[in-house]
Amino acid sequence: MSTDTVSLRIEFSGGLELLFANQRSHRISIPAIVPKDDGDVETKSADITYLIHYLRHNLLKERPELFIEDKTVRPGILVLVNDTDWELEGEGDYVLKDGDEIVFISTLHGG
Amino acid sequence: MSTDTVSLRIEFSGGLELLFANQRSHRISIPAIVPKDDGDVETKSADITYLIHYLRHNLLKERPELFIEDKTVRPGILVLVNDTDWELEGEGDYVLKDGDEIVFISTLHGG
Amino acid sequence: MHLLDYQRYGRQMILDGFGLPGQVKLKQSSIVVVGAGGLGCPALQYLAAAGVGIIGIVDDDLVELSNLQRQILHSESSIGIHKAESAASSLGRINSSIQVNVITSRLTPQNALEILGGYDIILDCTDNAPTRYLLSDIAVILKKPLVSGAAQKYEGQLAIYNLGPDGPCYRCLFPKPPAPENAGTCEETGILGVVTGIIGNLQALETIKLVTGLHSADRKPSMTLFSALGSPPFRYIKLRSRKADCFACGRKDFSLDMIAETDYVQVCGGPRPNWIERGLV
Amino acid sequence: MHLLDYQRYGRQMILDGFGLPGQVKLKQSSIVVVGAGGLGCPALQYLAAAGVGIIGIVDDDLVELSNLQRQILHSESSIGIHKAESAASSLGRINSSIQVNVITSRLTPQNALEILGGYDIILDCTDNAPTRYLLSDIAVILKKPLVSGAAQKYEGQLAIYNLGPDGPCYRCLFPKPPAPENAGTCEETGILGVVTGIIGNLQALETIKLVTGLHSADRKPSMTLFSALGSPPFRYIKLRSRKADCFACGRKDFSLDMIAETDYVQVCGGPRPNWIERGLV
Ligand SMILES: [Zn+2]
Ligand SMILES: [Zn+2]
Repeated sequence: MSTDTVSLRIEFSGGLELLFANQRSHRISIPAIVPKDDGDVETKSADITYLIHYLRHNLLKERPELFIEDKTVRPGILVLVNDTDWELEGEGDYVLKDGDEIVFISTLHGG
Repeated sequence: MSTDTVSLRIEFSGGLELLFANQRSHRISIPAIVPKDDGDVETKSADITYLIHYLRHNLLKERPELFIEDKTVRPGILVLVNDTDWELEGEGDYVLKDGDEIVFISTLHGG
Repeated sequence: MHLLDYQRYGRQMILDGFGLPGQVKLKQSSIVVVGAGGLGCPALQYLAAAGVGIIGIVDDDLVELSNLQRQILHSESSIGIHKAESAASSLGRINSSIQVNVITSRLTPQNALEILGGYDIILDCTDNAPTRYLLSDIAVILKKPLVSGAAQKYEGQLAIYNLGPDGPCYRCLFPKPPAPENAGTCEETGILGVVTGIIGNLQALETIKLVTGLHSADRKPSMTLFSALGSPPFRYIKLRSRKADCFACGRKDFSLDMIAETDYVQVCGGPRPNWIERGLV
Repeated sequence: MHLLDYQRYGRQMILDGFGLPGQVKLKQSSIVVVGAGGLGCPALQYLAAAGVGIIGIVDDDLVELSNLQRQILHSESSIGIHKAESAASSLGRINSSIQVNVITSRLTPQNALEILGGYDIILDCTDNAPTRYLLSDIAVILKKPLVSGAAQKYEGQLAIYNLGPDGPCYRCLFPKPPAPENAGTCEETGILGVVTGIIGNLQALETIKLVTGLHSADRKPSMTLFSALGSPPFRYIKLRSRKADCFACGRKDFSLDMIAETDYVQVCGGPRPNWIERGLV
């Protein structure tokens, strides 16, 4: 386990995988310490807000408006931290730990 | 974690729970070192063969012939070690580890 | 209970924790299923077979050939008639001793309270976001649990919203609908029929558990995710509790008037996809 | 494919990995379902709706009132007729474009090879141990996968036996049947109807995946356990591979003559339980 990067398993489902090269499961490593804001000199531990930003710029292949809105996920997307609703874990402020699994699911409407 | 006992989670399903006070989930501690055979002076590490013997004498409430046959489980019962078929783990010779979950399921015939 | 009921329901009445009390509770319950499509059909058939006393079926659609791939209460001979009618007549063949109410009006903010008001539990078996928000808001106002299923392509989702004092409503999780152009609800997407079968069956199961008291009261809010091609196919996630600041269930005075009308309106442009052309490509 | 087929099956034909080839494979496949009861009914309806070309239904039982709590292809008006006939006529209403073969003989070691020989996949939807052993042995001889479901009370089990070069047969796991007096197969036990629905749906799903090539070839042998009251309800276990010393699939020259006749005979004494009395107690 490295101290300067965080290894994560990322999963997309409910149709979101279509935006990410139609691949549901991804393994990524991100820096453990990141700028507080784009181009900022202040830093913070990598959290989900940063992860969303990272995914949008590094993994997303098309139609960013279906993934992101106002620097967070768009309405209708649920984020899970190790199978738990991110709302119970601090939402965007949750600090990522090595080995975490973060799942992004789009709520389904069909029947 | 103690070195002289092994803590286990035991689960019965498929109707076997009826023989064990109609309780599906049990937590037990058994000795880590046990006689090789009943009343024997030679010893061995506690394995599933011993566990079956232990369950029959300590937890089973009725009709032992529905659980045990020829010192092993009766035909139609599948034993799982941490969600894996015990056949892949050495069957009765599998040496129990602290925290193991051992499941006994009866194959169902109904439809 | 009639003597024949003991014969009909005997196999479930001898179950531990079910018994005669469970059967009586089913008989005295009234359940409304909104949507008699891919999810509604399997849910309806097992609710009817199990002996739910009163079943409401709400659907304003007509049966089409393209439905028969998964909407297993409808038949070739019912193409062109109302789905709610077709489903009701199939239920009548399975169990003529229960009451089935057919509602062929489209559910709207104006009529929803009246249509759904008399039932104990609401099943969301619909196929579009606006109706899902309407049903959640109505469930909050009526203080009834909403057993919600959804399915698309190879995937399904299942949750019980608005359950007990602590269970979240749909808006606790998803405060506002996605923009219509992003919802993907107008364009008909693909669906493997048996996926709706599995989710619809699970909706019936959860409903039967709620009615008979088999649903463990200390269960935390959760959602079941299903992926027909996944390994493992089922996955369980722990959901937030009811949110104190939820726009719907967080207010004592909540009413439908507070909701933007656009939440409940499906804006669909253009014709349905041409399956024939697509298939031939 | 006919033009109408594109309309009927369009919603699954536009799925990734399914398409026209998937639909053609379904149309060219022949599947036999043994048992038109709690498991067989839901499996049959989704196989028929999805467009399986030839479906065999094997059952020598007659429809009874006590079946209707879960055997959702049968109706009050079909009480007294053969389950296989009743199921076939329900499938005909859903999809008249497929061929349904009705077999009302009891499956025996003498007739099983002939009855099941023409099909690609066998579904075990039976309700007793002897027939389960017979089906497994036949699947080994015919080299066909056996999609096996079982349900009892609140629980269900699902596995695909004899799949590919490495998949175990039923006897690899359970070399010999339990003694009849311990099998509990004669006495009718309780069953929550929708549990059979869920397992039967999963059998249909696995079958459709096998036919269309959606079943991942590198999947290790596994069994799905379901408990309607469990938390979580689904659980997956890793099974042994085919056993080299299996009495059935471990021999090149295996034939039914090698099996003790008692393996295939259900010894049931006494009358069926009196549900009416039990219910009234
Ligand atoms: Zn809410
Ligand atoms: Zn074998």
